[in-house]
Amino acid sequence: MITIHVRLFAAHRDIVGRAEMTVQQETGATVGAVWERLVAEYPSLGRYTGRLLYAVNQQFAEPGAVLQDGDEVAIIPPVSGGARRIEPGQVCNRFNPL
Amino acid sequence: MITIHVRLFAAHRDIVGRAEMTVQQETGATVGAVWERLVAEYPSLGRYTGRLLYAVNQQFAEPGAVLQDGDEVAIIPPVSGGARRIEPGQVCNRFNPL
Amino acid sequence: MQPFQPFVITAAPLDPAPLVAYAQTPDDGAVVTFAGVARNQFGGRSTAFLSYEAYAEMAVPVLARIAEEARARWPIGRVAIHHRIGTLEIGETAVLVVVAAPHRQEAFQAAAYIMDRIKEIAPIWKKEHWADGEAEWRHE
Amino acid sequence: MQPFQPFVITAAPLDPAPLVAYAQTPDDGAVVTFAGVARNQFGGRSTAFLSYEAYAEMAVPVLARIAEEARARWPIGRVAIHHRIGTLEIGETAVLVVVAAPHRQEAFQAAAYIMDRIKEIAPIWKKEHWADGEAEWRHE
Repeated sequence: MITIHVRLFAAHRDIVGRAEMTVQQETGATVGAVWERLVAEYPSLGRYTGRLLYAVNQQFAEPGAVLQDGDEVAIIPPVSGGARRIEPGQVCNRFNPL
Repeated sequence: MITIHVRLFAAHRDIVGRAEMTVQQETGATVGAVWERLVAEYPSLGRYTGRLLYAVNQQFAEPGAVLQDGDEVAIIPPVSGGARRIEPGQVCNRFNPL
Repeated sequence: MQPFQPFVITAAPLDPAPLVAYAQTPDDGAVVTFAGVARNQFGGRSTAFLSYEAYAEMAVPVLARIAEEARARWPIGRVAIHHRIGTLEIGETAVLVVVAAPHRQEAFQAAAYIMDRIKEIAPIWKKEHWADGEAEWRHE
Repeated sequence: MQPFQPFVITAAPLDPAPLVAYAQTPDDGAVVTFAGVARNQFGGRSTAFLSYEAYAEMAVPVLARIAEEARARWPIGRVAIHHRIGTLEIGETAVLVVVAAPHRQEAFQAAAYIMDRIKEIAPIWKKEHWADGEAEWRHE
């Protein structure tokens, strides 16, 4: 088992009632598994599935990223928004390489 | 005959050596005729032909505009420039109607 | 005195002057300053005030990364981005983006791009507190 | 005190703060400020300083007209444009354009458009004084 520190923000924190929590996961657990566990416990988080970004130790991470003992996982709900207009030909992938 | 007040700016003023002048023109003379007369007198103005804007009494005017006695004609050399990029589909007519 | 920090998350009111002073160098012919401010309504519904929250340990490096993305795309100079958190009254500035560049087209494009990217990936959230007393996170 | 003038040709140094204070209203979520500044070189040739001259009686109404063109094209709020004339040292601001709008995309587009139009039709001319002692009007 590994110990994972979870950070929650904005509406997620309101739903869960906590900004931080520590969870035990199976060795080899992924970021996505942490999210699934949260949704199982707090079903009203479910509507955010597919609209999230994740970070491990303050770096963006894919849901399939494998966690290490002691990692900090941040669940990043859709950010503050504002009408965004996608221009023709505009690059709109979320993770542009530098 | 009509009396026209001519205003000159920037390089034109340097060429002519004066910022203002008063000229007599035939009744019915156009803005373009004032310019042609200036070029005849100061041939080094000629390279600006076709790259100018004109104003009569502080309003933009076409070269064919007919002058009235006492009008102020301003010869407006190409303005201060800076690299301009025309985007596809961009409106770039110089006299946009409001 | 602490040196100027180009990428900041702060609860203090924002002032563009030090960002412009930092960003502009003698090579620059253009400085674009974008201020995102708390407005009085959204979608016709009146807003009383806004509050912003950030994952600050991550948001600061994300702002720096977004500036680097812009610098990799356009020939621009220095960039500064300050984002406020906490409670904002109507008219107060939530975010300042300053881009200096030799030429204006690139400064405009980079500033607009940086704002788009902040809205996409910076871990900063806005809560709208409506005039009728309700409140909601704007990612709802 | 004289009321704030949104469209000005002046020999005095420019400060963006009063333009922003004028332009921003509670309806606005975005304020874009463009500063065109004297840079140290053009095309690789060193610049010592710049001088600007205007046909001021006409330039002020032309700036107002350009702002109206932008307001006819995009849903924006107030616009202020101040242009300096006379001698400018490197780093000094030649022109300030401030556009406030409910949303940022329109504020950026309108500010860029206004600068393009100023360069096209505003009767204001720039003379480059090169470091080698020569000088030339930039429309040469």
